[in-house]
Amino acid sequence: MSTVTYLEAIRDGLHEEMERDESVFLIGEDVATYGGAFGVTTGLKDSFGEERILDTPISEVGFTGAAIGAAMMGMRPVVEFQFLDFIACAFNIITNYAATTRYRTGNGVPMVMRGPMGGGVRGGPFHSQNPESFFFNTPGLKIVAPATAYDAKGLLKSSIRDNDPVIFLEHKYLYRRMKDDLPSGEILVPIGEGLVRKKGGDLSIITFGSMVHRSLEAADALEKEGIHAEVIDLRSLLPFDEALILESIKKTGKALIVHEATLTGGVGAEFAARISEKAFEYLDGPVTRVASLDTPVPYSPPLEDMFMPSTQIITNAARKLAHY
Amino acid sequence: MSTVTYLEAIRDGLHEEMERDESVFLIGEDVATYGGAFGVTTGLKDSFGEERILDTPISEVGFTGAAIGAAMMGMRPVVEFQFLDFIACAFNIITNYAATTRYRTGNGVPMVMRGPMGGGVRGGPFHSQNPESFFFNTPGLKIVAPATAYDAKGLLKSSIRDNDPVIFLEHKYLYRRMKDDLPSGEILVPIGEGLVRKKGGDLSIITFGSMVHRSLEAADALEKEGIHAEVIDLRSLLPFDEALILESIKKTGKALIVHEATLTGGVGAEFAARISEKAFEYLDGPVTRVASLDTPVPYSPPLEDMFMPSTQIITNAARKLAHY
Amino acid sequence: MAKASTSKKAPQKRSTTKKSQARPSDTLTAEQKLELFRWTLMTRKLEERLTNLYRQNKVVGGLYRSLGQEGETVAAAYALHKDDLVGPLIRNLGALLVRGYPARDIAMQYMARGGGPTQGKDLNVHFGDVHTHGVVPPISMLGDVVPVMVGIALAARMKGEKRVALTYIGDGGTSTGAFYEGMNLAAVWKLPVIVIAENNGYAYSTPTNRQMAVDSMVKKADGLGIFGITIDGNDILAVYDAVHEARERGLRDEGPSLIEVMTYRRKGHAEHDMQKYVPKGEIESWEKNDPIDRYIAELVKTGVATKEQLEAITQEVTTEIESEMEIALASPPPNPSITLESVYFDPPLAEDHLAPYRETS
Amino acid sequence: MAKASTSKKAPQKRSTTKKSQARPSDTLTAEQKLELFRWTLMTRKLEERLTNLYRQNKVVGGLYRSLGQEGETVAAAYALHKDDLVGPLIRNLGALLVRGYPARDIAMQYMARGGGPTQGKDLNVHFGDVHTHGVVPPISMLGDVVPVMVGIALAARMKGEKRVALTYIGDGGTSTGAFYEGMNLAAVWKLPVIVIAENNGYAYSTPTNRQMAVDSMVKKADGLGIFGITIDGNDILAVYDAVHEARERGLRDEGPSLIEVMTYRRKGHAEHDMQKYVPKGEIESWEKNDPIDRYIAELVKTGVATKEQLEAITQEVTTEIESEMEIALASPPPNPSITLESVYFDPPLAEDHLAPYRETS
Ligand SMILES: Cc1ncc(C[n+]2csc(CCOP(=O)(O)OP(=O)(O)O)c2C)c(N)n1
Ligand SMILES: Cc1ncc(C[n+]2csc(CCOP(=O)(O)OP(=O)(O)O)c2C)c(N)n1
Ligand SMILES: [Mg+2]
Ligand SMILES: [Mg+2]
Repeated sequence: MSTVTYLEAIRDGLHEEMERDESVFLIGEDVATYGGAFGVTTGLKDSFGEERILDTPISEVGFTGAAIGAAMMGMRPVVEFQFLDFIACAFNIITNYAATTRYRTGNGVPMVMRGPMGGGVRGGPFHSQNPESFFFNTPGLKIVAPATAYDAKGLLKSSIRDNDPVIFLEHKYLYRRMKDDLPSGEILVPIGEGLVRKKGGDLSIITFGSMVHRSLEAADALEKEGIHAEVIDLRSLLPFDEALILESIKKTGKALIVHEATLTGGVGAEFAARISEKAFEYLDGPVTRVASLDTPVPYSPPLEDMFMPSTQIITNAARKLAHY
Repeated sequence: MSTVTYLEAIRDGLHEEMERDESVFLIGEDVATYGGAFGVTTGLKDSFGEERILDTPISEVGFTGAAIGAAMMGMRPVVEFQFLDFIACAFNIITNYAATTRYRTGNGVPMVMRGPMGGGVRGGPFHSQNPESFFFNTPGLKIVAPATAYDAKGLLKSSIRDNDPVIFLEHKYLYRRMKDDLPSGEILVPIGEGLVRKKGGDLSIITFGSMVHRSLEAADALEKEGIHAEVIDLRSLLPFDEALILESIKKTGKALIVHEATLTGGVGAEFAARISEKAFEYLDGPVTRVASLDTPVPYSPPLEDMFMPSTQIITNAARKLAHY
Repeated sequence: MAKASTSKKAPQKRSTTKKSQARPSDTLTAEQKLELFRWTLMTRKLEERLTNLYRQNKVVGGLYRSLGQEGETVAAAYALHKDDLVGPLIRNLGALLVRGYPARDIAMQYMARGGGPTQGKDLNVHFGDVHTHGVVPPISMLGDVVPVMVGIALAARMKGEKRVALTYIGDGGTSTGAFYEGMNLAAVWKLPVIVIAENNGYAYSTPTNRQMAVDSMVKKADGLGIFGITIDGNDILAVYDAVHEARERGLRDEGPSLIEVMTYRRKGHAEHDMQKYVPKGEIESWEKNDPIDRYIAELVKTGVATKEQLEAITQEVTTEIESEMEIALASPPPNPSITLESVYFDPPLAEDHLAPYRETS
Repeated sequence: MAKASTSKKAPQKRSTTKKSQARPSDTLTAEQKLELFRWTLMTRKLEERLTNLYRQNKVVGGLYRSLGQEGETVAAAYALHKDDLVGPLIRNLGALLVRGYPARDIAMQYMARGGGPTQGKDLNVHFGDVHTHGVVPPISMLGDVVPVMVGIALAARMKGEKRVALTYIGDGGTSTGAFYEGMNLAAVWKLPVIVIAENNGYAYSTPTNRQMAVDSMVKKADGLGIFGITIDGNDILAVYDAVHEARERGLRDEGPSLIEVMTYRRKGHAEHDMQKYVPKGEIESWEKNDPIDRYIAELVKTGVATKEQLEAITQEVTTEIESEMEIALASPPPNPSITLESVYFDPPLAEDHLAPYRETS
């Protein structure tokens, strides 16, 4: 057992997989000598050399494309975007090349695309985004979003071993704020499996990433009022654990979906749509969503605080739904 | 009155707006001399010269960026993507530059991004996409999707006059298949307003673009069985006409959402989510979606036909919902 | 803005080796030189046959010809070794033949048949298998194959394998950021990537001088800090030589090469393109510079083969294509049941979502 | 892959004009030369003051310094005319001062105050108004400002206005496809776009020779078919001259210019960067090549001003910054109510979606 942060868990996961499998390598801006903008890859160059930890020119299409080519040849590249906002620059080659190649040719492109995402750190419009929805309508891609150090490590290792392209969303707000006691043995969290973080019978809060923690806070607050919320951490978004969601809704009859990305077109809409189609008979209240406001991510603290779902807002929405 | 195709309606709209407003210009690959891959811009170079109809090198980031810069200066550029699949190459500069500039600085970027999209023409994975969902979670953008020649012209003219960036989705399957008798006066279709294409009380089919026509066919078929479907053509996706949708659902109690993009993460999820939150009390059946299968767009006719929602499948889904 | 003009002269340079030095192609056996002839000819004949099928509405979608450019495509692919990798684009059908794909595969792709390499999921030359044929399957978005080839070369280096990665790109494609970012990576990492930059006068309707402000794509190589050369793309052995040398440079860790081949797209962008934008006489002038005619003359002049022998090969090729087309035409369309297959290695995600509505009414 | 080494010598070239010819900067009045001094100094002093505020936790987020590069930024902006447009990036704070934004604006941006030009919606130098100040607001994604400046120049040409568009880009930024696509457009269309390519040794931790395979960015200009020149970026008047000439070329419809300025980023990428990757002695050697020190020496030597006069200006600047900071510090944070404003020209789309849950519990 050792206590590690979310950030260290990712680094450890990378380290273990690179040791286990020679075909794993890391590619991105300032990942080798500098160890990455947030220090996720600190020390990896010392362990694995510049041959497997590659600093690149500033060229998101270039190095993502190179990862695709290497993956075709049987390597298992891990691509770091310095901030995940910059994955937007590689949107075309990811959705059109990486995502379609198995379907078209039978040969897949196993690769992981990872980097720091999310708000709450006063990063402004271009260093705070939640890009999951951009890729959510592209079959062939997988998307995971760990909320804890344990899942960060376990999902990263599974992503590296997965045979298809996986977008691995690291929430930078959690990098140093989340810690877990990790067992020394192998940790593997299967892609596609969610988890009930807190049991409850009055309503289901369906969430992932940073919002897991605010949702749990909200659930704790409501507990004191006698409202028992079940909190589901999806962990994977594509594919997501529809069965777990439906099972919970069938029990509670009420669904509150919470995410940090903006509301309109956020992935929460898909969860809501599935619930209202597949658990219609069980619903005792409107499927409710709490998400950031439909604006770019503002920078200044009072604005960003207004923009993002607070624990208070989640609590209020959950209470309202519970009393419905 | 004159009968024009969907494609001609777009050309006429461009022509009228360029005549009306000197700041409107067109930029894209092979739009001048060749008149565009589908001939949408045929003849415009003769009318307005190479100064206002600009052939570009193959550089989607370059010419989209140039349009953004020109728009900042008070011009009203219309960007053509040869196929709208290639808008993916400009994803970053559209979502990060065009979409955020008004919010950040107060000065907007009025521009239209248009091109042929959609399947059914055996275009394969890279010439058939429905890209609306890629941009649907980006506040600051607008998205419209005309289904008829009338709306193509009216929405294009409104898009050019709009003060913010608009993605204008032309369905290439409709280019020559759809015709309308257009009045000679000015046609302007407001962005954000949907339309009831067919009235009915048993269920609401909410759709847009190419699927409007299949949905109407389905509704006609059901009529003979005594099932009266109301067909709503949203026309605009961002913003979309939530009020019209809710009004219809309050009447019919049942919602069937139909679109051509693939299911998971498609924009239909958002409509479903809004309905299940805001019309919950009125629902008499599960909110149902019919959309393409979660795969890249396959090329061969039997595969593409399997992939896309057919009139038959829409009919079946609507019938099932009506009988719920 | 500058006026269009595409009447560029094809330069006479053939390789980096001096006149006096031996050229790599000098060591080709007569058999090999005839093989080169055979593939080039087969490219042309196959495309002609496809045009025929297109007119019969048997081709699904568009048809893209390489008429006048067959030589550079084939010669470049031929100069590679078995272990090397090649990423052909739409106008490089010939490279697929050189790499061992039978004509039927290409025809079945074009006709959207179930027996084709992608089973009808993707179209025309959009296929390839790095493991079985050393061929990288392209996508339509121009430029993207370049960084992918860089990754291929990178993977080979990481595994300690001596392999080069070659791709083709049009004059138009070299305007893309993907081309630039990919080439820059290859340049900085000195990877054995070879790019055949096909200066064929046009990108769709856009002439080369509206595509770039340089008068030679060698300048693009200079701008990247890599080796660049312009050669006569309709001189088959010159292309062979240039690629052979680029390959050796690559394997000596001297980095990528950009080989500009001066050639001409004698047909429109696709079969539907009427080429109205082409100045009068331009096509005709390039017909006189046909790569196959020139190669035939060269083979005869250098005594590699007689006209009769070449005629015999032509007959063989025609016969082979006919029997290939028969096989292709006999292939049925794909079974719709494969539509949901192979999106992932794992089972499909949403297998069931239209199933409830599939029962007939 | 090549080893890192950044000990490049700054070349001595100053402009395209021959030694014997008059240099554009020769015509600057003493007043103008002192104005140049003033802006350069103010850039340094303001950034020092911001560092101070950063240490006091008053700056929200990161702080990016241009220490050692202030001269090139200011001189380039100063060489423009009032009607021209400039697109500064993060290390070009000085350009904003030249363009008339008071120091308080930058400070309020850095401190996320409501009185700043973006009212706290965006950060640091991410602001600008083409209409009031001729400043193009950048975004973080490197390279993207380049095609946007191309569109600015294009719009000016369409309107028949004689205006040039200048932006800056780092050595790292020139690796992006956006840079390449934008410059290629400008090249083909011969638009008056000027790019100051700042070769400051690093992109974050990555040295220039791991960023590109060319030893001079002039080669990138050659690769695009545009004018390129390398100059000493710490020679303020040399930068002025080069931009002045580029501007004239642009207005003569001779197309874009790429001006590589050799300089050095003496601080880390941002304040938190400890520069462990920098070889010993490198920073110190560049301290001796400080643009302000050199300019002071030049002003004194050429009799434009005495040391005392320059000292007086320095005092003035310091005083001005102090009063500016007072104003900035007095600005309150923005009112949360503006969060939903100005997403569109039309009213916000989903004004109400969290409203029902905002009532306190
Ligand atoms: C990124 C991108 N933009 C646009 C297109 C549409 N398109 C297909 S081929 C073509 C012209 C290509 O010209 P060139 O690269 O010179 O190749 P050639 O056709 O001459 O062989 C264009 C514009 C595309 N495939 N990809
Ligand atoms: C497209 C993109 N990728 C990555 C980044 C992250 N990033 C910000 S600054 C920087 C280094 C920039 O180096 P350079 O262009 O040389 O400018 P300098 O910092 O030296 O002024 C990087 C990698 C970014 N802003 N944009
Ligand atoms: Mg071409
Ligand atoms: Mg730099």
